[in-house]
Amino acid sequence: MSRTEPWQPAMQGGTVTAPALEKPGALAALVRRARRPLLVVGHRTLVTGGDGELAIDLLARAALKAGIPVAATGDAGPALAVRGVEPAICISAMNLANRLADPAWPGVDGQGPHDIVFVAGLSYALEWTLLSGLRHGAPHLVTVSLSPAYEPHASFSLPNLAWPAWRSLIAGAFGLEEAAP
Amino acid sequence: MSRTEPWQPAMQGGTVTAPALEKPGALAALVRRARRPLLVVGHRTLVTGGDGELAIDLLARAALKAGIPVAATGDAGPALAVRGVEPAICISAMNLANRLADPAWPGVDGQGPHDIVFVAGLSYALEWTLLSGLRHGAPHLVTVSLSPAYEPHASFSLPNLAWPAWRSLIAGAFGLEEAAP
Amino acid sequence: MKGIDIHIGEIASPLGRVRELRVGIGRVGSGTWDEPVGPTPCPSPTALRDWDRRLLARYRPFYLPLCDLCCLCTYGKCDLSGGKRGACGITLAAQQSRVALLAACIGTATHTSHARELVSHLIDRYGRQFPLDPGGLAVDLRMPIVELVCGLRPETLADLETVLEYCEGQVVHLLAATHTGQEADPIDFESKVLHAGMIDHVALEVADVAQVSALDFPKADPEAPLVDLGIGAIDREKPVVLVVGHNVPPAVAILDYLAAHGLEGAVEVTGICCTAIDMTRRSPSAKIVGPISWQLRYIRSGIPDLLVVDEQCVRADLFDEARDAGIPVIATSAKNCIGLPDRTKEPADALVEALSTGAVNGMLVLDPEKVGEVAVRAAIRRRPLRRVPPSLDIEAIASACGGCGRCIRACPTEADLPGAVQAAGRGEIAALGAMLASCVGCGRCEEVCPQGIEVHRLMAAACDDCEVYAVRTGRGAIQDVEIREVGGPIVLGEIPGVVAFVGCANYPDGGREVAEMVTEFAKRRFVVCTSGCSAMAAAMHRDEEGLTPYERFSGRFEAGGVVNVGSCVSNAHISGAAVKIASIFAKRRLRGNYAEVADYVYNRVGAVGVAWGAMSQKAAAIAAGFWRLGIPVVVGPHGAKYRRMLLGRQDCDEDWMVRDRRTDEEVYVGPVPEHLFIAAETKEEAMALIAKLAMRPNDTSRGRSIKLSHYIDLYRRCYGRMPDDLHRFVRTKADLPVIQKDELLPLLERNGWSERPIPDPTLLPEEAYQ
Amino acid sequence: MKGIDIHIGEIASPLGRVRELRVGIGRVGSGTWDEPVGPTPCPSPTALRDWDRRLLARYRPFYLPLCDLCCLCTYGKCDLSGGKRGACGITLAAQQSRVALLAACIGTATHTSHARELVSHLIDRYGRQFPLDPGGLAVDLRMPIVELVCGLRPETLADLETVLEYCEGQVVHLLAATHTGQEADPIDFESKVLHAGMIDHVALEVADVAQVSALDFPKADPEAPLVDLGIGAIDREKPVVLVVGHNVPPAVAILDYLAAHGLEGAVEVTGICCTAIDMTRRSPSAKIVGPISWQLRYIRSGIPDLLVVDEQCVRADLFDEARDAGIPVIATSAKNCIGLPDRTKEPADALVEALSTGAVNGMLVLDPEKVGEVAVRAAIRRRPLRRVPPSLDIEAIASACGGCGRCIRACPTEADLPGAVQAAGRGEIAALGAMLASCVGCGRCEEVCPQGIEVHRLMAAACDDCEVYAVRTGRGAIQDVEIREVGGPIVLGEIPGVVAFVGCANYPDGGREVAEMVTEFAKRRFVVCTSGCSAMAAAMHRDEEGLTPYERFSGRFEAGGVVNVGSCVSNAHISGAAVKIASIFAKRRLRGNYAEVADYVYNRVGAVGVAWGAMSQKAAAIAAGFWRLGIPVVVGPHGAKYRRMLLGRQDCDEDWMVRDRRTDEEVYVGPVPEHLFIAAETKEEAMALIAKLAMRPNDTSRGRSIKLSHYIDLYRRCYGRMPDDLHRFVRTKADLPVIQKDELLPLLERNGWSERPIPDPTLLPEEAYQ
Ligand code: SF4
Ligand code: SF4
Ligand code: SF4
Ligand code: SF4
Ligand code: SF4
Ligand code: SF4
Ligand code: SF4
Ligand code: SF4
Repeated sequence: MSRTEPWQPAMQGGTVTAPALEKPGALAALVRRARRPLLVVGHRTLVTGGDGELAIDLLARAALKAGIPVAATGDAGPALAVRGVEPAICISAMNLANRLADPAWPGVDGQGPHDIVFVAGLSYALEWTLLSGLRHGAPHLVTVSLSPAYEPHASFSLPNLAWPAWRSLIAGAFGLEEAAP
Repeated sequence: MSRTEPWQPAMQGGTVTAPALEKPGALAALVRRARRPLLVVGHRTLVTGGDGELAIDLLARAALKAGIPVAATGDAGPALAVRGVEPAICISAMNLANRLADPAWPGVDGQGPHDIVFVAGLSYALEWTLLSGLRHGAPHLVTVSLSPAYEPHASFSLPNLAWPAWRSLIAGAFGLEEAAP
Repeated sequence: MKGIDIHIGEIASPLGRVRELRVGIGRVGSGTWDEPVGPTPCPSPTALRDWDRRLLARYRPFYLPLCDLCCLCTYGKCDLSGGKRGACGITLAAQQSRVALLAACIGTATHTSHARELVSHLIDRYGRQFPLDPGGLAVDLRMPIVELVCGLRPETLADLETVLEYCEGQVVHLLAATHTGQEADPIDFESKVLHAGMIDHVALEVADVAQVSALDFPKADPEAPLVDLGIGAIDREKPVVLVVGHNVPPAVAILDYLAAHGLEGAVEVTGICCTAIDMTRRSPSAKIVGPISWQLRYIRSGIPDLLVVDEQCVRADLFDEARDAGIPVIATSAKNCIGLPDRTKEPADALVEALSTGAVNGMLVLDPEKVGEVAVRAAIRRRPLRRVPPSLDIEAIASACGGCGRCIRACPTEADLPGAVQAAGRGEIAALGAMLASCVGCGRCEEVCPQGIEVHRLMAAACDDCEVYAVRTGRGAIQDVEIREVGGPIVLGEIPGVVAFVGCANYPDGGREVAEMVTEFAKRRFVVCTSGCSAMAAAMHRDEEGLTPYERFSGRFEAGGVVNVGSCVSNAHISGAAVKIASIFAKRRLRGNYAEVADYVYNRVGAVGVAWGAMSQKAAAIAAGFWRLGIPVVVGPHGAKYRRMLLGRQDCDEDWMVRDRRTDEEVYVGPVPEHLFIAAETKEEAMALIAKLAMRPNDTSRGRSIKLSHYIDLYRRCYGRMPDDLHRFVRTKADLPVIQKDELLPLLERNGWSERPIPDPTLLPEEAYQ
Repeated sequence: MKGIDIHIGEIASPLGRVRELRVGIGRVGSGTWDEPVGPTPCPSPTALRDWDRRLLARYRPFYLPLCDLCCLCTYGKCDLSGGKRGACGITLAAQQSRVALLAACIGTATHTSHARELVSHLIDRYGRQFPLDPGGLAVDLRMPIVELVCGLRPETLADLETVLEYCEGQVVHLLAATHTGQEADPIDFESKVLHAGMIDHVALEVADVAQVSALDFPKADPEAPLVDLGIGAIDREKPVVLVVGHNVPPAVAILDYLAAHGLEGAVEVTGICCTAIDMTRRSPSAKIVGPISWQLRYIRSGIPDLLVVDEQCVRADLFDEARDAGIPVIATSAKNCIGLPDRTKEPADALVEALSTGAVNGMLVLDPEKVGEVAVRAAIRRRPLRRVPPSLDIEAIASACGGCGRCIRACPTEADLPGAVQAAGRGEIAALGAMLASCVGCGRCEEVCPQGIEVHRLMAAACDDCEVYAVRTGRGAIQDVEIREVGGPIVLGEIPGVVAFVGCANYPDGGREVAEMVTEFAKRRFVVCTSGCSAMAAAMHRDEEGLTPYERFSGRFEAGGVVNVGSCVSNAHISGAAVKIASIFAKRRLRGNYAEVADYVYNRVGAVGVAWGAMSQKAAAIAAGFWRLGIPVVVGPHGAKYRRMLLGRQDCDEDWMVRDRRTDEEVYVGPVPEHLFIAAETKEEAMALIAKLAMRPNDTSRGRSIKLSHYIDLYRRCYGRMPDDLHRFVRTKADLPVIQKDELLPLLERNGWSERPIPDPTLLPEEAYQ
């Protein structure tokens, strides 16, 4: 599997494809650059994982560490809450994306429009279409796919990654201490 | 311009794309490997060029040097003839491609099916569709685009190249002495 | 009126004979009907544009391009990304709407063509003057959608031809708008999508009323029989015929041939997809195998002795699969000839001989009656030759898996196939078998495996699916009396909503989720409707007592009923029920009065469509027909691939103003319903959405408080907290669920909530009212 | 028959009034006609499947996928490359055919919808009983295609509605077959494509006969007037109206309003695309600007004071461009509402006011008569306000070009734009201006330029296009007497062929090539037909004496004639002429006798269609209509984007056997015609192909020798040598061109040639003959 072909190879169709964030540093730079970031966490963060750890565990810690407000979609909300992250909003992904496409939408906390949106854990096809919608409908927004599956429609995407590589990339980018959970 | 995006960026749509022949040696290896090669020369070899030299000049010399039979399409036939290459066949490109797609077709000289087809000088869209047709309809065939425009549907393609780079790649691959014409 | 056909029949005219006959009579109904015609009988594509634009101003398309490119004409491909226009000047947004229109046209054409073939066939068999009777004495308003849209009240099969001519003309107009260089505006494209959807429901109603009437299906019968569903229900000792598709005449001919020849019980007639449902409406002895996703596994099982395919949702490789399994095929539809020789005109004996000796693998027979005879006789002769497929050494095959992951990356449901296959390779095959439940049977995993492992086949082999479920067969229309009983409670909001689970089987996690949602909402005393593949999926679920929803809940259109209307074409009875509420309960005139009635349904009837596995262009058209009536539709995550959502912005107060007909003032009513078309990520999210989308401006406080309590409850189950938008749905304190009032009031006040009136709501200007 | 409408009018019935009226009468023609009906009146999609499969066994599809993917349903995207099947089981080949069918359906729907709107409008204006009269006394066989396909002989406008109902029903059936899970076989898809094409020509004939009859266009008139073409022909001092599109009623209303108010000559009425041609058929004072490719440059010129758009081939950004140029727009078609407010029902005064004061940029007016008045009055009032666009500093703008090459990589014609722009930046602007001639005006270069250079605008500014050309306006049908005169020479091969240059403007090198080909074949005494954009392109070329082809050659359907039949819908007269040869010259029965007549045309009438710039789905449908009649079509290189060719294998002798009706034996006839659909790379190659494809098995030796001499000549011009396939075309020595006999015989003998008989050829079995 190439690291930067769509994770579902048939999900092609763009002339512009996301640069892959191969190194933690590149992702960390985006996190630093964000003035009004948002992290969207979907239900598949509850099924992706390894060695007794789930993607949502890492992402919750990342959100806390970086101080990024979180939007929970699907049924990720309660799982975030038990990990100490109270979602700024619980909302269906499409509804959220539609608001994000409005450059005047004041964001999940009403503090002003978001500039960077990190997305993880929707099903692949849903994340793909949502990022396509934002690419076309929200040119003012930088989108970053944090799922372990390459998303061509994002502004930036992680490459296709197996769990250990994904784990270490996220941990490295957000500076999470490497203590096993 | 990326060297390996379709020369017309919109002409996408394949899940498999041609490896680019970046070095003369890679092309030369394909030429060597061919048992029943065919070189297809289209009309745009008469308009592509630089410094008073045309693509057809080089390709004619290449065909002679490598001893590859030539199919002339469009109106390339007479121009090849004056360059000392008597085309094995003059035929419209689509008609030729349709025959190539038949694994039993005995080739331009009746000596048996071709195994590798080098193609150059159709208009981009025509070459693109023809190579797509061969990719799907002639899986037994290796196709190589020698046009200076990257063709994703070929088995192998030259990258997008400006004239001087194209010239030196062809000259290098076919071992053409570098005397200016 | 009878005089006319004779009169015309006598005239020497240049028209062809058959056509002339159809024509002379097809145009007219008999009897008188003096309801005045509304403003838009047989509306053109622009006649309801104003209504559409009002809806679409609230529910703006959010585009989700599947492709930056357009490849519709030879100027292309054009790259429309980054705001670029194509060579014809089109934008990406318009292009997405255009493709949506194309899909809606294909869907509507499919139903219209289906209806046309059905009506022609039934006229051939039963005569032009055969009366329409979808519900006996229980149904006076026979074709609410046709009456609403066309302003016609058909009485005979022949009258339906007039309706279909209208539909055909409209589809052609709409399709023409997708041509390069026609419509430029995305919202105008969307308006045409809505028009296509409206026409689609007309065609659906024509098709189902025709077949219910002529083929004697259950007529609006809440007690339609329970029938068997599942491979386990099949007596494999008998000869087995399998019918796949949607257009029931060949299947009916099979059943009729059996009956006429005393062979009932001697041959198992089994079906997949809507034909399966419809043939159990003809005869409860027919067996439903399952929805569309069962094609591969059932054919590969080798059980069917003969395969009859009609049209729609038929796998394109069915013939190849059947041939490989040693099963001869009869294709029966002009729309799916599969390259087979047309042997319609040959004698039945020759066809039976050819099929049963294996002289041919298949043939095309375009005469349903002949199919009926040939299929039965050939299946009986094939039975002794049935080839039981060799049992697979699952462990050995699976052990070749290298774990490359190509299968999961090709799988629409993103199932963890590599893990399951590798486990099976180690001898643990149960997990692999269990995955079949969430498999849509598409076969893509097999296409990509570099080891040549037929993953789906392996899953099927690992799973012993001998379960038998009970499903209530399609009852058809809703009775007028049922409408009279529930119309008030629905419009007042006291029944918390009507939820219809419709459409195909592109599920994110198998039919299980549909079954669970059906049960959940029935328990909550919504009126639950089902149709098509969803009706079948809903049956594949048992409660603690081992009952399927159809056994547990009543088949009445009532609070807590689970109402299987029938096959996909029966969906018209769901939209029809909403329209009938406007007519029977609220006495609105239907005839050619679309906008007023849609405005009524939109503001007052808390109906929600759920197409959890929506796959097809037909599903797109059906959904659009609901949208134009103001009925929101929720789809599963794959529904995002329809390329755009129609989403409201609850946070924009100005979007939610309506005119109060009592005061003629513009008043805020809150975001009800909040969206017209939305994909949900998970079942839990869908349920919270459904409960919310069932709210309507017209809800009484009692009704709203009931709806809110369901919403709050399902929202909390999904999100683990209180909804943050309650203040938008609560008009007065009386709207609050009593037991939660103390908890909720502070929440509202924190959001600056204040009381507001409950209006007599309309989106339309006064002059639009009849 | 007249009695019927009254009778029905009196009946109280549930049908809507307007519809009822249409219906009661629309079904019947008057008069008697006793030709027996052939085997396939109003054929279903499968009725001619056997004929199609015979054709397609010779001309097998060679697929050229534009995409490995299918994205038609939510199972997708599916990757069909490498032999993989989609989630519905479809193969890539079937998918390509399916998309081809989709395109053909869109094209046929567009013409059918166009015909329907035209007929409805003309009935409104001229009455149901208005007689059809496409050619006065010169035309007895008024609608050969309708007679052939439908078995009907319409006499009034109302009769055409019956024909259109048939077309609409067929389009809907065919479109339904594109739904997921319908047809599985590529050849069956292709057969449906041919059916769509046949229906398309029916719709074309209906549309053109209706408008010729009711709007008093030239009636089969070889002397149809020469009219002006070119921006230079426009008197810019006058108010200028521009009409863009295909559906002529608004344009006619404009001309009629001018005439009724004594304003002829006071307002310039100019047009682009087919409406332009059709309005000069109404009034030779109207001016044709040019084909589809002229939209951007003409609007940007600021010359038009008002823009009226109808439907088809209208740029989607026309409204934006017009607004930017200060030109108000009236949209007139339900198919292209452009998001504009519908002001149809407001009084004309208000509309004139709104448009001429600039209060609005545009509006939708769905009443052609009102458009006629409003457009004229508003244009007159706008004239003083015309905004001449500022002249561009070409050099300064062009000098910003960085030579990045994005423009050429976006340009469909692959024009060397960077070189030309950079030269212009150095002050050499001529080259840039000259490129306009080969520019299709798509604007894609402008969309991609990172410097924001509007390349097309710059080209237009660099080119002073004040030329005026003469084009013969559309004459309509071919007279019976013309057919009588040329029928024999064509069927015997003594006229070397009929070549029709049809369709759109997606040219590889501008219209120039079409013009040159027209001249070449007219000089060679082929019968040359033109239509649509190609008819306009053909005019933009002068010979040494400064004459355009229309000035130089006669307008008769004769050897060496250049026959502009009219707009795109007039293409039916070209296929109609082929059919009329079978009827008038060969006395074959037409009525409902498609296969026999197509077999006749295929084997005997040396006609070739050339759609050098074929762009649209309409063009795809038109081509398919020719194919089903056995008439091959050559397209330019972009035509490969139609996704498949239909190619013969001249090297496979077994493919070229026909039955000799005299002996009932299978005989070899050589590859005539060799292909049914092929894209040529260059004009020279196309000409050699055209000459070759004009050969037919039935050619007499004299005819064949004439045809061979043209083929040899054009082949040598292109390829610089003798054709290598002459032995396949020479049956006897008498077939050889006399003066080349000595040169050619040795060539033949080298190929093992021997003499063979000239049969009475047919592809059909005996029983297919009437
Ligand atoms: S329809 Fe328009 S956008 Fe699509 S390929 Fe044609 S020109 Fe391009
Ligand atoms: S057949 Fe089942 S497991 Fe295989 S790809 Fe399709 S849905 Fe997934
Ligand atoms: S594609 Fe085949 S080899 Fe690869 S993981 Fe799936 S089953 Fe195993
Ligand atoms: S629209 Fe579909 S078929 Fe066309 S290029 Fe895109 S993915 Fe391929
Ligand atoms: S129509 Fe078939 S091939 Fe196309 S996306 Fe749907 S399932 Fe895949
Ligand atoms: S407008 Fe003309 S020059 Fe520009 S891309 Fe189109 S064809 Fe080429
Ligand atoms: S795209 Fe613009 S900058 Fe680039 S070569 Fe063309 S005109 Fe010059
Ligand atoms: S010829 Fe083609 S481009 Fe021209 S007007 Fe007709 S359909 Fe349009």
